[in-house]
Amino acid sequence: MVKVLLWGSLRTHTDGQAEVEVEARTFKEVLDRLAEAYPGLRPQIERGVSMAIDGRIYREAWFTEIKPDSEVVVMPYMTGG
Amino acid sequence: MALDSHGKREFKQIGTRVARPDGIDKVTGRALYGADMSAPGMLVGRILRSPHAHARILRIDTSEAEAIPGVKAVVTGADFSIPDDAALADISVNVMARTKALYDGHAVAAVAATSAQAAKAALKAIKVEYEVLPHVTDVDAAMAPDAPVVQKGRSLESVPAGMGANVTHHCEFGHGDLEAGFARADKIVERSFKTAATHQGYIEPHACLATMNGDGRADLWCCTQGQYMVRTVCAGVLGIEASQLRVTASEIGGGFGGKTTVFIEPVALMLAKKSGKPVKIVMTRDEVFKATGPTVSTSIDVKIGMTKAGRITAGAATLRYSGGAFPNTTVDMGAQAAFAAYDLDAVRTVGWNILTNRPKESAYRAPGAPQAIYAVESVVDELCLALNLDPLDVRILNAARKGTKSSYGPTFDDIGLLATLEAAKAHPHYNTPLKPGQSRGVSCGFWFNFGGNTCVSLNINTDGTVGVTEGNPDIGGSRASISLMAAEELGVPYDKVRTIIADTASLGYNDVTDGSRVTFAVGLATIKAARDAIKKMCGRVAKIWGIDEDAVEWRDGAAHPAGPNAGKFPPMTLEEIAAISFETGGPIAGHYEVNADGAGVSFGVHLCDLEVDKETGQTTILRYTVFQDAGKAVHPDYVEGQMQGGAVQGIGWALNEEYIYGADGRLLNAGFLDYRIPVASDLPKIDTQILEIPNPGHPYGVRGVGETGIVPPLAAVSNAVSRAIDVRMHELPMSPPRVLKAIKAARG
Amino acid sequence: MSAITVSTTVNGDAVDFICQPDESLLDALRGRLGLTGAKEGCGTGDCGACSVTVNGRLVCSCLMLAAEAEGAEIGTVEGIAKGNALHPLQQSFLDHAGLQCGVCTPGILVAAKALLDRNPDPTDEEVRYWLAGNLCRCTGYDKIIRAVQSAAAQMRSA
Amino acid sequence: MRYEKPQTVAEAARLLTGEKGLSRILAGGTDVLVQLKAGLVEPDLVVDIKALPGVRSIVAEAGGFRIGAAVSNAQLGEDKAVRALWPGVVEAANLIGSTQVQGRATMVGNLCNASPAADAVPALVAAGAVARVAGPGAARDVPVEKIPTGPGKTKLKRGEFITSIFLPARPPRSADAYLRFIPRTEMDIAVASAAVSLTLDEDGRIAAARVALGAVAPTVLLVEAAAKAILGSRLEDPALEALAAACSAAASPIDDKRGTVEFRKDVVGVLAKRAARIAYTRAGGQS
Repeated sequence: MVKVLLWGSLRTHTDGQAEVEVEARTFKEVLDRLAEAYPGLRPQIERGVSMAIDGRIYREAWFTEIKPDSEVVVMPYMTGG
Repeated sequence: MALDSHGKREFKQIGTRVARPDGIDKVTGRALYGADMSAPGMLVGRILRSPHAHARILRIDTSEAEAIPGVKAVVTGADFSIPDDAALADISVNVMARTKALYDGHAVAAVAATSAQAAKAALKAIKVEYEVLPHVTDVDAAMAPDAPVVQKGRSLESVPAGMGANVTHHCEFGHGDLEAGFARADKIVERSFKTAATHQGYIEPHACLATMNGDGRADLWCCTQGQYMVRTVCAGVLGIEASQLRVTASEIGGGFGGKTTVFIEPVALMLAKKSGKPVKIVMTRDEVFKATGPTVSTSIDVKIGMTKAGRITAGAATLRYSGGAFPNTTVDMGAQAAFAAYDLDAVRTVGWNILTNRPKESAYRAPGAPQAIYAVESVVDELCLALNLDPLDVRILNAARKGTKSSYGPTFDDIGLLATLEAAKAHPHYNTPLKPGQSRGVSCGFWFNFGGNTCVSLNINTDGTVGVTEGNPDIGGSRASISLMAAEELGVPYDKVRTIIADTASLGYNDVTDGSRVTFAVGLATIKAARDAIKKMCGRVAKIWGIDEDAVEWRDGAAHPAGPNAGKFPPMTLEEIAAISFETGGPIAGHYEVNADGAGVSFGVHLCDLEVDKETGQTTILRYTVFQDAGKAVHPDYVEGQMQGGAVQGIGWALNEEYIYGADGRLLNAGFLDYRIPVASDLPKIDTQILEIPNPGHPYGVRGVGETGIVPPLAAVSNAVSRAIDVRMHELPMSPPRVLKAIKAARG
Repeated sequence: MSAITVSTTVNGDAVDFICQPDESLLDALRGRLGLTGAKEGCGTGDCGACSVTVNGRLVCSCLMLAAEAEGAEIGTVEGIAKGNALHPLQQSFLDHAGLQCGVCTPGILVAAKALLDRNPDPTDEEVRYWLAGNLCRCTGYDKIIRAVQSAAAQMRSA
Repeated sequence: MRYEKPQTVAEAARLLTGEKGLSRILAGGTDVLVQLKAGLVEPDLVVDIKALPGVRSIVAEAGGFRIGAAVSNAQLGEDKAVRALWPGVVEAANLIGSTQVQGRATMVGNLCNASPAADAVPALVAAGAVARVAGPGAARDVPVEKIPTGPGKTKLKRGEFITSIFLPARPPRSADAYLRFIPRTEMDIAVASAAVSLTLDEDGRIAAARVALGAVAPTVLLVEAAAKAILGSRLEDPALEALAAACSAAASPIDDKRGTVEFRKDVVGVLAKRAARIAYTRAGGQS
């Protein structure tokens, strides 16, 4: 299980939990498990999210490995100038 | 070869100030920008725009226009279908209005004619019947429940029930116990701020040249930050296949985020399709201001608590952003970036996006961050003044550092904020006493930086020279940086390498030039492509020498036996290997494709000295210094250039730049005369100090440097002005009438 | 509208072109003569990207009718270098990174050359005010001023 | 649109009176071409007056100077004699636009464009300059302040145009100055402006003064009360304050994208004070 930190407004879809646990070993599995467990997150996940894994931000990276003790933070998909 | 041991690695070429490969073309007038390309038989394309801020389009009669001699095609919204994808659909509706004109300047029809005169006459002959609707251009007014509704049904699921129809997005970030934090504070300051929409202000207006043959094959030449983005969007909007549309990026005359989307390209393609002839569209400056992306206009509340010693105990902010008539989520980035410079136990930011009858926002250098950080840094400055604390000491005390849980969630790795603050503290600028009437402002700035999809091809030519093919338009000298990285990695002189930017048919997909990603991500891919080529060259040499590939190593531009056990062979240079490549297995090329991650965040600190004419409210910037962490400055000239250019854009934003709307919702200052970007005589020297705290995510430690520089000036200037006039300013720009009013109000 | 024939001199060479009466000199240079070095950044004289000299005087070519060029001597960015030999200003802009995107550069070079032709030893302030009509959005002007001053110093010592 | 470049005043007048549609005079073109580009005017005839005799020269006349209608402001600025006699007029003309615009723009164009914010006009009005109007009939001389009647409007009749401006001779101990307020240091239109022309007596007291204000009314204002406020003074503080107050009181500006009523009224007084000080010093006064 990895702990996944969600940003504040997503918590309305996770019964108010800021941090949820999912069984996942990769970026993609985190998103799939989140969407299954919390269908309210699905629209945001489909629009795109970034994910910070141990401080490094990934935008799309399905196979990026996640260790059980990794810090995983879901972030909005980022664009720049 | 000690790969990736940056910090220890001694660079031979990285960090030198070499001549850029496109330089001579650009100083002789030979470089071809968007409007500089022609095609035989080309038509002039022009766009008709709504004069109303908000109006239903009842009927468009183009028959008279079509009858004008020389007019070869007229298009309206009826010619375009609406793509299924919501983002594409918004772009499609933005480039050509369908049922409603959503802002002053929204395109409603377009013509292609054999001359500028005929095109102009045709625009006048198009009859559009409008039903003018109530409009709203102010972000706070638009949030009210009874505000005119810009677009119905656009709220995302993130918006709680009960909000006004213009509210399309809501977000929230942070951690810790705010109440407890504020309870620990000796002083709490809570203020509201407003910032005007500003335009990227690139000097080159959007321009393109489109052809589309009867068989559906199309070519497009345009100025853009991303030719692949243009291909994806145009193909999607026009319903054609990506392979049939080849997009070539011209030299680009500035972008700053404003050329990360399309405005005229699908229209030009549609006109080309209808007329069967090449069509060139060049925007006028007036169209650029009215119809292309400014940044968001904002309204922000900030509350910060501080102890007498200067430790921030809690910080909170509510941000209301409007990016015009279409939904966007730029506020996400503002809400995440607002407190990024601080190590906080308790922080919370709430963001809202609201529709207004303004043009669709485009990204502008660190989109969303300057406004949020301006508001936070203003309150921090007010607290420093109230508690009689040195503003740099307070920032050093509270600075985010390695191991800090950031305000947006992740824990920071190596970051350069503390080093940057300490450099500012030690700098002669900060230690020069101010003369009477002068004041000094300080602000931090932050940007995430991105990596993204990148594809690089590197060819070893038979004469020992190197060609690098990359896919990101070069806005500020990146071809030089990419060539430098290839030369460094291969161990060949810089002038043996030539980097070109491919069209969409010649190289795989690349994300747009945005998020300060090019030197980082394209650089990374170039280094990896060079290593791929090196591996192949070592393989050839291994065969020649009859030893294992592993027994060959690459050093100083040549293959060497790896250690005494590998055998005794004289080194073979790249040139020697290249010369016999046909005999040893064929051409040698390296490739790398990646969706790059690991872009290190970037921090900057700015110092600004100024004086204010208290009788007119006019601000004069006297001295300005930028401190920024570049990770590793590949080409220091262009790193400094980014720092200086960003600073000056921020100074313009702070002092004079703004979108001004009349009561009728029309833009009043759609030109460089009254949209006042800084001119040379407005400014002092902009001094720079590059810090190099290597980014662990890049082989050479590079961090993006393009965006952070625009973030600190807003507060650095505002804090200095506030200190000069002894009145806290809460609104940007601080145009002279606004400053004089504040001075007079304080006098009573 | 009937077209007008114009005989003029551009960068020392005699040229003839046909233009519309309402056509700007900039449009004629770019569209009729293929000299696309001068750029249209605004069309209203506010950005200076279209700077050329007319009879030695610095002007915005967007604010002049092509018809007015009859008998005049026009100088554009294309005429600054002599063949492949760059003018010291051009070399200095390359050496000091006085350009990023480069779209304002032709106008700035024409304007800076007009300044140094009149005043070989300007102060920084004089350079900044002379170039106030040449907008640059990339550089913050710092390296442009340094490039002009370095070229001026080099030209003085030459 | 037709483009004509007549060689004589009579030919120009004939072209202009003969045109049934809209015509425009072209000298420097820095306003006309902007209006053409924006589609604000669509003239049928443009008459380029640069080939008319005398319009490109500056000639000494009766102790003053006659400035031709096609003299560019750059050319004016290079004339040391005009600058010495009327420094305020020259600095006002030299503030218009960029170096590039200076290469083409003219004072007559600035006057005939009839913008209340025209930089040269307050200085010309304060100077008591006179415009020579040509046309179908005999040439006539008209004080500059009588030419503009409102934003974009002049008193010139059909077929009439200005061929020169005359700057008169000055008594000893005279000088003028012009200041405008703009948000940047260059490239803006004046938000408020003030020109002061004055003559001192042998004791350094102001014996004669003219104060003109720009961008604070539909036309440039010649404010007699402001001149009176400093007459007889050596620009002591009370006189300066009275000057500023008279200017602020005379101003009847509008709110627009460039400034507010309040701002313009305040700042025009500040500018008048500062311009008066400069003119006073230039005239040899010790304050």
